[in-house]
Amino acid sequence: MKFLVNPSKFNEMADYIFKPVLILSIILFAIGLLFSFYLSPDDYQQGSSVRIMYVHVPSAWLALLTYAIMTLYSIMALAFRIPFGFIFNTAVAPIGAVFTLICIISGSLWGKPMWGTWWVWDARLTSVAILFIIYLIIIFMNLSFENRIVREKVVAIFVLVGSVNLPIVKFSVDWWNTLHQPATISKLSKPSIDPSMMTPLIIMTFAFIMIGIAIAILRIKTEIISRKSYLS
Amino acid sequence: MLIVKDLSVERINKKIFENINLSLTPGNITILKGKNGSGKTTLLKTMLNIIEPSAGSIFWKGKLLKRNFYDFYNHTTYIADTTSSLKKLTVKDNVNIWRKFFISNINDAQIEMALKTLKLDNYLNKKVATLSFGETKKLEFLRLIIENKKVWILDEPLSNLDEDSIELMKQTFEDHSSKEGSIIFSSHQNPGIYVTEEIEL
Amino acid sequence: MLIVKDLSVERINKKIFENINLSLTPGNITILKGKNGSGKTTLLKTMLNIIEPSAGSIFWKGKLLKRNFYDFYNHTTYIADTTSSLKKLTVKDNVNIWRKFFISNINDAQIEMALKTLKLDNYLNKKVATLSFGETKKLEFLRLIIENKKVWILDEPLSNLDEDSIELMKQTFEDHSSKEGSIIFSSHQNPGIYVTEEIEL
Amino acid sequence: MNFLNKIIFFYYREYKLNMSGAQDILTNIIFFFVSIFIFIFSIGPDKQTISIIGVGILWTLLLLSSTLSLRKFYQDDFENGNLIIMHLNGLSFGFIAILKTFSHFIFVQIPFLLSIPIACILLNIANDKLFYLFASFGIGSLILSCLGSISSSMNLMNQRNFLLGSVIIMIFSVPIIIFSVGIINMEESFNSLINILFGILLIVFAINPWASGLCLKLSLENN
Amino acid sequence: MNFLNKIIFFYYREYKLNMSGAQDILTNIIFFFVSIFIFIFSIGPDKQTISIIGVGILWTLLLLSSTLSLRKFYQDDFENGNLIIMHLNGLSFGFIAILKTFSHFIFVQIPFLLSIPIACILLNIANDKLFYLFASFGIGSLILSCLGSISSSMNLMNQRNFLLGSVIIMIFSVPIIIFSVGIINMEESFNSLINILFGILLIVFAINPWASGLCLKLSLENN
Ligand code: HEM
Ligand SMILES: Nc1ncnc2c1ncn2[C@@H]1O[C@H](COP(=O)(O)OP(=O)(O)OP(=O)(O)O)[C@@H](O)[C@H]1O
Ligand SMILES: Nc1ncnc2c1ncn2[C@@H]1O[C@H](COP(=O)(O)OP(=O)(O)OP(=O)(O)O)[C@@H](O)[C@H]1O
Ligand SMILES: [Mg+2]
Ligand SMILES: [Mg+2]
Repeated sequence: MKFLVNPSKFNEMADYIFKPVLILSIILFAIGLLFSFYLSPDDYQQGSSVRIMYVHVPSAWLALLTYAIMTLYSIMALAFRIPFGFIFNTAVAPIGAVFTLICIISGSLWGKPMWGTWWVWDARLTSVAILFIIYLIIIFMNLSFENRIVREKVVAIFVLVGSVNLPIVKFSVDWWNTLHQPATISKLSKPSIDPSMMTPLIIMTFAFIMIGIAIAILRIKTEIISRKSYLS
Repeated sequence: MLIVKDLSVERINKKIFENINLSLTPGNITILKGKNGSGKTTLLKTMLNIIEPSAGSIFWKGKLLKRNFYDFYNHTTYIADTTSSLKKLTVKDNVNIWRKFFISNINDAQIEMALKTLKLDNYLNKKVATLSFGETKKLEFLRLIIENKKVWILDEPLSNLDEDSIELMKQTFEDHSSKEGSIIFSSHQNPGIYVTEEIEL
Repeated sequence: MLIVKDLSVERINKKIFENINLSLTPGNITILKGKNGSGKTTLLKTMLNIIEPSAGSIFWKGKLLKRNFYDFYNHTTYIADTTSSLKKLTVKDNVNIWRKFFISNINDAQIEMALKTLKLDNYLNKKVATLSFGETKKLEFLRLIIENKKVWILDEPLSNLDEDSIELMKQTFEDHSSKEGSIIFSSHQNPGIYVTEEIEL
Repeated sequence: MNFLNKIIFFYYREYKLNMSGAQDILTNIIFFFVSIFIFIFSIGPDKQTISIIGVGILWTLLLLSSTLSLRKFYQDDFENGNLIIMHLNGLSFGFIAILKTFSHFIFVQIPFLLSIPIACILLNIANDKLFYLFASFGIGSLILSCLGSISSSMNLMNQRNFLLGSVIIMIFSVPIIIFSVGIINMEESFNSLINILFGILLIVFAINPWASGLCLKLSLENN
Repeated sequence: MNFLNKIIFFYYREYKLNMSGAQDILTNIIFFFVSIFIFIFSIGPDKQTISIIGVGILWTLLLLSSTLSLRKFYQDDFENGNLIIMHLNGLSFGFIAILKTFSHFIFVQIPFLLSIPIACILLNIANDKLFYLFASFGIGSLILSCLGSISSSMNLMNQRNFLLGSVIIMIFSVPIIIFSVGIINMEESFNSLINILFGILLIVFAINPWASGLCLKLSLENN
């Protein structure tokens, strides 16, 4: 598991798995799209707009997951002085931002037919919007601070502080009575969703994960190259 | 008292200078010479513990400067290559602020004298922004008298001054060194100031 | 071409200088000397029609400068005693902005040459804020080449420069004057620059 | 031709100064949205209330953004001597004022204008009001830019009475803003009202180069 | 004694500086009142709505205006070398940060606090809430000053993107604002809630000298 913290090991591993991951993600995407558009049923309440779910939910999950991993890496980088954590933060933040954006856009597209408006100020939507802004701030910090050492530390601290927002996103639907769907799929007990909808959802989720990994590999590699001068 | 040993400074992985040795002892006047960009300002700032050296060490009264810098500051006046007086305020306000800030034990008469020798006495109620370049610079030298410290670290004190003022600086320097003060200053030419050491960067 | 006649300037009812006469003709180099606060900068700014004289008049190509100043500006480069390069931007950005702003017909190779002689070629991608004092000043002189005008009005161009750079300025001045350009500059000392006229304020 | 070039490169310079990259525009926009968030958080998520005060929020933020940047308007160029250089390069002070005003409009106000549609979604402002909003905002922000130019050029003169002047100019923007806020809720008479706003714009636009130019000249002379 | 004197004269200096730039303070206050007018006019004469959202508006404006003045926080002293001089005069960077934070509080936030009573009249906020407002505003604005100090010292290392600092502060102040607005409407449990706010203040207050001081040191080193 050393490749998770060591740049050169990571490079070796990345060369090894990049192509399979890419191919897998393409295949999964093709199957997933096929399922979600043709092979899954309309919802009896929501009609065919339910198909937005197959984009919305995976992207939402990944947005959260990405941030959670960034938090872990920030802790590692700050507490255990593992520079790979800084590299990871810089490389992955834009990916998380894109997932969040997809989640928000698909959510609003879904919200128009369901709730009658693009946007309401309920706790989940608001906290996701804040998540998006946090991602953007991280990206801009990475772009604009000149002193690298300070920049990396500041960003890592910011990621840590911002992680307070994660549980708010996740549990806001349980804590407050909101418009947004409470957890139906990711409940710890038996998910209350029909298997015919579950299958494409799972496939799409894996497709998103694979795409995310592929892009992350590319970005981390460039990030490593740009720091060659002082990474051993 | 201040001893600089084998000092090297890097900035953004570029060596600015290497292995500088110098010492400031009571009564000596050191001139720092060198081309533009050779690192004079950098050296002075490193001596003030503002810039971290990449190698070498600086000692003040036998201890590492890093551990002891507030004591060093207590004995040091630094005048940078830019002026620090507040442009929006009058000369008087600036002088008052300095006097209070540095808890100076200089009395009014001495200040007046100094202003007179610097030929700034007519400008007391003028905003610093409307002084001429050289006058602003001379105003800055008032801090040498107000702070009344032993070690003077001056960055290009002589540029932009007219001959009279340079003559005045010369005397001030000699006076200070005869009172066991020590001076290090950077300059591109030396218009006849007596120096005990010359360092070429 | 530029003739200054009996010029006097007052500021807040205080006479700065009186009855100055001078002229800038092609090929001559005028040095402006005087104590700090004697009005050198004021005189140069008055010649640029930025400060109103209290008496006397300035002529450009036979006409009153007041009526004709845009034509004068077309032939004039002014470098003030402070630097005008944008500190937040890199050297390259600054050079590019100047080139475009002054619609300069200087080509890339010439600029590169100039940067090389000024020893600034290594700093192209460095922010001006991180250059040394003298380097910033030298960067400013690039405007002389970029603007490529006949009349140069320079305020204390030689202070803060090292000897090599002063030598370079000397040659540049002589070169410009041999090409029928005219120069007026203020300075506190003259390190051997050939001047045709010396004005003491 | 030469003159046109100068104008173009004036803006090239402003662009370089204002934007060391597209990120600054984006940061501007983020700032805008975060401010909206803050408003919503402090006011509460009630849809009804939000849509009532939405327009007010937008105007406040517009005002904020122009006040925020007032300090930058001429100060930097004045202090580092670039104002003189521009003038020596053949631009009259009045013309510099015009160019600077537009530069302020482009680099400070436009990013705001561009984000209005999304802001409308967030603030629950009806779509059909968008046109009215754009019209009144476009004109209003240009007015603010002009007033900003006048007041910050007055600020350059370090005499007391001019300090007061710049404050008075700020106060002057009150009736204009109040007027513009009102416009949006009166759809029937919108056209005639926006014409009045337009008239005000023409007046400040005509005064601006004259007043700012004079202040610039005087402040350079006294510096 | 010596040390106390230094502190006193630090504020003497700040006082002189701020008074000479009084137009900045005035601009802030004008911005504050103009914005209140904007809201009143955009809402119309409906007193009910105004008094509901009044507190929220006050908080948002407080926040926005403190971001307004962020640019001045350290920038001037950094550029003209006074930061170094203060340090050489025996004040550690962390301590300078504390002093500066209070100076910001005194010269930027206090004028605001003083204008709250008038704002309350305009916004129809009941008189008996004034005390709660003052208490929570006092603490809240000190928190904002601390956050402002941190972000603007970070900005010294980031000459490109001035707004980023403001955005960061605003994000951090979201919870504070939600919380403080809530406080005022819960009069029974006011005391315990204000203690929490006080706790937050202590935390940022403890972080501030450390974080700002580090940033100041590093930015001077790289200048
Ligand atoms: C812009 C608007 C929206 C945003 C920002 C948003 C955000 C999110 C997020 C972050 C999750 C993941 C939560 C988790 O992992 O527990 C999620 C899940 C979900 N969202 Fe949305 N959403 C939006 C609109 C909608 C709409 C309009 C609907 C449908 C009416 C919807 C239905 C769902 C469903 C069914 C889930 C899966 C819940 C689960 O079982 O975990 N969302 N949304
Ligand atoms: N804006 C102003 N208002 C009032 N007086 C001024 C103003 N600017 C300069 N002065 C005064 O005019 C006199 C001449 O100033 P000037 O800057 O021309 O001197 P200088 O010869 O360039 O001096 P230096 O050698 O120091 O540059 C000085 O006494 C100065 O105090
Ligand atoms: N903040 C900085 N970051 C990177 N490089 C810097 C920085 N400051 C200065 N330098 C570089 O360090 C070198 C030395 O600068 P320094 O200011 O010490 O020179 P100097 O000897 O004082 O020159 P001058 O005679 O022109 O004042 C220069 O090449 C300069 O470009
Ligand atoms: Mg230097
Ligand atoms: Mg001068």
